Amino acid sequence: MDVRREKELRDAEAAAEKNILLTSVEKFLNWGRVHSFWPCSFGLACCAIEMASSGDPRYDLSRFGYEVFQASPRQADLMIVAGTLTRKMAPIARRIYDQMPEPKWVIAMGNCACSGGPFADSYAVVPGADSIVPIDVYIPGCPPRPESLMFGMLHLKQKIQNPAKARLIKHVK
Amino acid sequence: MIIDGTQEYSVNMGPQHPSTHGVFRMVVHLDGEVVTNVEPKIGYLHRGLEKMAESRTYNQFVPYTDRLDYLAGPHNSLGYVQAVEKLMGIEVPERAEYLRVIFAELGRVASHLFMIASGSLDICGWTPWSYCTRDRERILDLFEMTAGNRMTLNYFRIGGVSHDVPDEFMPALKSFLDDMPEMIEEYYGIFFGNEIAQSRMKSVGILPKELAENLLITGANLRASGVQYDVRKAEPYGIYNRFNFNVPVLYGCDTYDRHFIRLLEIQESRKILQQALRDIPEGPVVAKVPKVIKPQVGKVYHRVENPKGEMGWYIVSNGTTKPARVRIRTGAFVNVQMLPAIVTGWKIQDLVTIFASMDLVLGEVDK
Amino acid sequence: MDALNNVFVNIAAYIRGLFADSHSLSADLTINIIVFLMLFLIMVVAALFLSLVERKFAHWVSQRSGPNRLGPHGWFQFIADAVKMLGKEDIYPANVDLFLFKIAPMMLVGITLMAFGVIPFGKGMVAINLDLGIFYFLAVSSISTLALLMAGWASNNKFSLLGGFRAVAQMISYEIPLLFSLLGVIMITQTFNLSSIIEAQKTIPFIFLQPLAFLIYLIAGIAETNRAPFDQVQGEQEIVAGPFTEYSGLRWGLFMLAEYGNVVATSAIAVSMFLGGWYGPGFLPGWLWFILKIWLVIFIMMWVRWTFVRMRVDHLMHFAWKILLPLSLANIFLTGLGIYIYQLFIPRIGG
Amino acid sequence: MFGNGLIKGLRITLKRFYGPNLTEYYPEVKPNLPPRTRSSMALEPEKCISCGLCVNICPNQVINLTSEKDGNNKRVLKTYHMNIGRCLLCGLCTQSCPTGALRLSQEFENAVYHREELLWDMIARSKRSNKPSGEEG
Repeated sequence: MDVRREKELRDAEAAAEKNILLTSVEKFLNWGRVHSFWPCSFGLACCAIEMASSGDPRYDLSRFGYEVFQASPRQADLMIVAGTLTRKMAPIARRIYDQMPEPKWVIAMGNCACSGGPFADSYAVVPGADSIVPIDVYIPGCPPRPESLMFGMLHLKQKIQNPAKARLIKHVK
Repeated sequence: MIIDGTQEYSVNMGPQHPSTHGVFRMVVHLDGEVVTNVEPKIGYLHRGLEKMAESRTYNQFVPYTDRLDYLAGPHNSLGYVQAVEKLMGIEVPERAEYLRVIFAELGRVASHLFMIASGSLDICGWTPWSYCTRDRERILDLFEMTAGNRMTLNYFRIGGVSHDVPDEFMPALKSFLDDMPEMIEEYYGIFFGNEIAQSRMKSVGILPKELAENLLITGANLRASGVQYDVRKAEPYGIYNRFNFNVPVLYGCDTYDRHFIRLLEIQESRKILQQALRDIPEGPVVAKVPKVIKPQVGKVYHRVENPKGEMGWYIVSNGTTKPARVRIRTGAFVNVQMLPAIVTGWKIQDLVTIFASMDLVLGEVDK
Repeated sequence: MDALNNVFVNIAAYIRGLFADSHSLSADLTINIIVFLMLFLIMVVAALFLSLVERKFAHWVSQRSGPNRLGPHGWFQFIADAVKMLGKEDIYPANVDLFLFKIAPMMLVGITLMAFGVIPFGKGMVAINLDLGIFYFLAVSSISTLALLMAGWASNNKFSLLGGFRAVAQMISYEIPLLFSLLGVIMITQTFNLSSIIEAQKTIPFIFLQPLAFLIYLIAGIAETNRAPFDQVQGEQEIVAGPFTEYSGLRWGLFMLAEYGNVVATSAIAVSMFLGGWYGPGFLPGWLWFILKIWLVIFIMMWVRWTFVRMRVDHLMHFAWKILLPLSLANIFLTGLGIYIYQLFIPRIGG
Repeated sequence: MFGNGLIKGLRITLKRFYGPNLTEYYPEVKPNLPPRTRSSMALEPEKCISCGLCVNICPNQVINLTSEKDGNNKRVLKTYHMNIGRCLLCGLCTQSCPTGALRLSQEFENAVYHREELLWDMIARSKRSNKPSGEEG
């Protein structure tokens, strides 16, 4: 399936759940989800080092409960595409995404993952991970600071708690 | 294949695996827990950097060099800008030379700290990892206050450096150097001196001297195998011949020594940094260079001692503003080939420590 | 203080009193169901809480603050984790052995819960007062090896299978020094009943009589619960997550639950065998002393966990068979000698 | 003696256990970034003379500007777009800027929900901000 279409469908699905009877159950589950994103330890390049730095004593991602990096994608909720996604790596990234259980989210960390970044015109690099996996939050930067990553994760938290908001921003623009 | 009634099987480790430090892939052939063979597969981070250099001017390529070995950005740029300066015959001001040495050595310390950190993490030492990254942050602070970024500095320019350091840099560096012995004591206490860690690493993954020389291993991995070879001493570049420092050598050839020599090198870097701090003169930080860098037709090879090994820059100029060909000889890429040579017969757990001790950065391996 | 001390015992007696015949089948059944639910609750809450304590401890050791968003100082973080896990998709990969794959986590939790049955949390506060209590505990907890092997085999993943094999090798090896280290205490008290063993420690906890045995028990116990430096089974850096690699969502949560439940059970046994169970200075009720002592043992376990690095598989085996086993045998011999000398002298002094 | 190292390690961790924690509480306490930090870009359109030096020096074709000539035959900036998703944040453009119109800023909270938002209209961004420096937010 086309990844853009996939992302739109996922966003619409998240927004539509507001109308259903189970809304308060969903809200409760979402409360749990937004307070414990467990990222898949999936680092590609420079940004992976900043991702690791965000767990160190100074920045301490764990204050939000987001620090439990899981080695197996089966136990992860969040994939942080941190670094340059090359053409050789792209199928593997997609497979890791497929292996993760629903509900799952993707953050593109760094310009390489957002849209190719410095290597956008290289023959070997996928210009933007959103042609491989549907991305929820883009964090520009080269590499983004650990605080930027935290801001991105808090941004994702807002999106999950209020899925309509993310769509709204797009339509207003 | 049947060996003594047991069957070999192969396991795929990577590209997404917690201990491959990025996107390295190994096809591991196992007999029970014992590794019989390893096939390294690289190229998952191949970004075509050498080709990209051909479509960028000499100045524009400088920021890209930081992304090669992203743990020690400054030293890559140092090799590149010195190669271009060699090609054009540019003299760099004194102060800029000292600043280059300071940043290159800080980058080396940061890289080695991260190597020790990830090496301990690979045998489940979370706490040493935290302590090493905690101290690495102080170096990144120094980088950020001067160059403006934590890892990808883009600080060196052809003919000097981009800015002079801010006023608070020198005191901060000095206090960092003063705290360093205490830090090293702590790493030793929690990681290197720990008997369990020693039993994990000592006499594991022996890389004999002859093999290391034959495989063209460079950098700290070679020095841990008993060869006293360092480009900073063998063919001093920049102003490295002015500093008084030793090249640490260990003769154990094992994983422990490959980790431990990094700790010794941090101490040597401290010596260099102290001398640089003492001797640094005032003055301009960038030489008069033409606005458009346009070297004459020719080629140049320049090598530097990157934290990961010997890094060589081969630049061919055809007289235009863009290089005709750039070839990068990276230490990590050559060091990959020692993995299958030394891992046979060890357990899958040792494979992880041996891999960590090689200190690969995939940005440098795949370019 | 007595009322506080016996509050749970009195509640049980009161419930029994509601029935016409306080020892009828229906009364026993009701009590048993309540006790089962209580134990289950204790295990779930303790395990969930422990998972957070583990994280907090890791952060304090590495000079961080740890989770601090939910509740006071982040102490409600584990609720969010549990809620999240409830809402996760449950994946069965293709080609798994579905029956074993599904049953393995439940089996592990069940076993852990069974082990909780004989732990005396206070005077008279034991679910099943077995005469062979400690024997039962060891027998039951050794079945967990099977559950891990089942999970490893059923996942149809090479990393899982390796983890399962490691589990078998490690847990069976460490079972033996674990068992032998407890024998010294049993020789002194001449009973397998955990409550009687605690009663015997009224004057002096056995840690002072059997320091070596306590050390061996602690080491073997850490190994039995698969914690660092003996966490070969799910050595994250080598074999991804060991037998749990393919599990997702709640099933994986059950594994974690059982793991932490096992930690609590192992430390509870350490407390009852060596640290004097519910005995302590009188200003706190006995069951609180018991819980505090459990936390003390858990603290030691975590301290070790976050300081040391993982041992190698073969060193682990050497350590069990060549060091711990001879030491525990020597301990048994010394205990026997001590008892013999004591019995030689006691009639003359006391008589 | 065997075990010395183990005990020393335990001592270090216990010391750190009771030691202070070093965490910077980010969302509550904003980090104090040095003025040279390169986290995003800011433009002051009034200062820009549309010389195009930044466009030329950029290694990765991030900047796209158009200008038109006004009555005095002076070039006036019309649009200024930065494809921040391609940016290296190397700072070469700001160094080349003769008037200091383009600046690096310390604004690091740049995460967005849609890729289209990574194409920054620098003039609109500078208008939206009420700070004189042109930083957003």
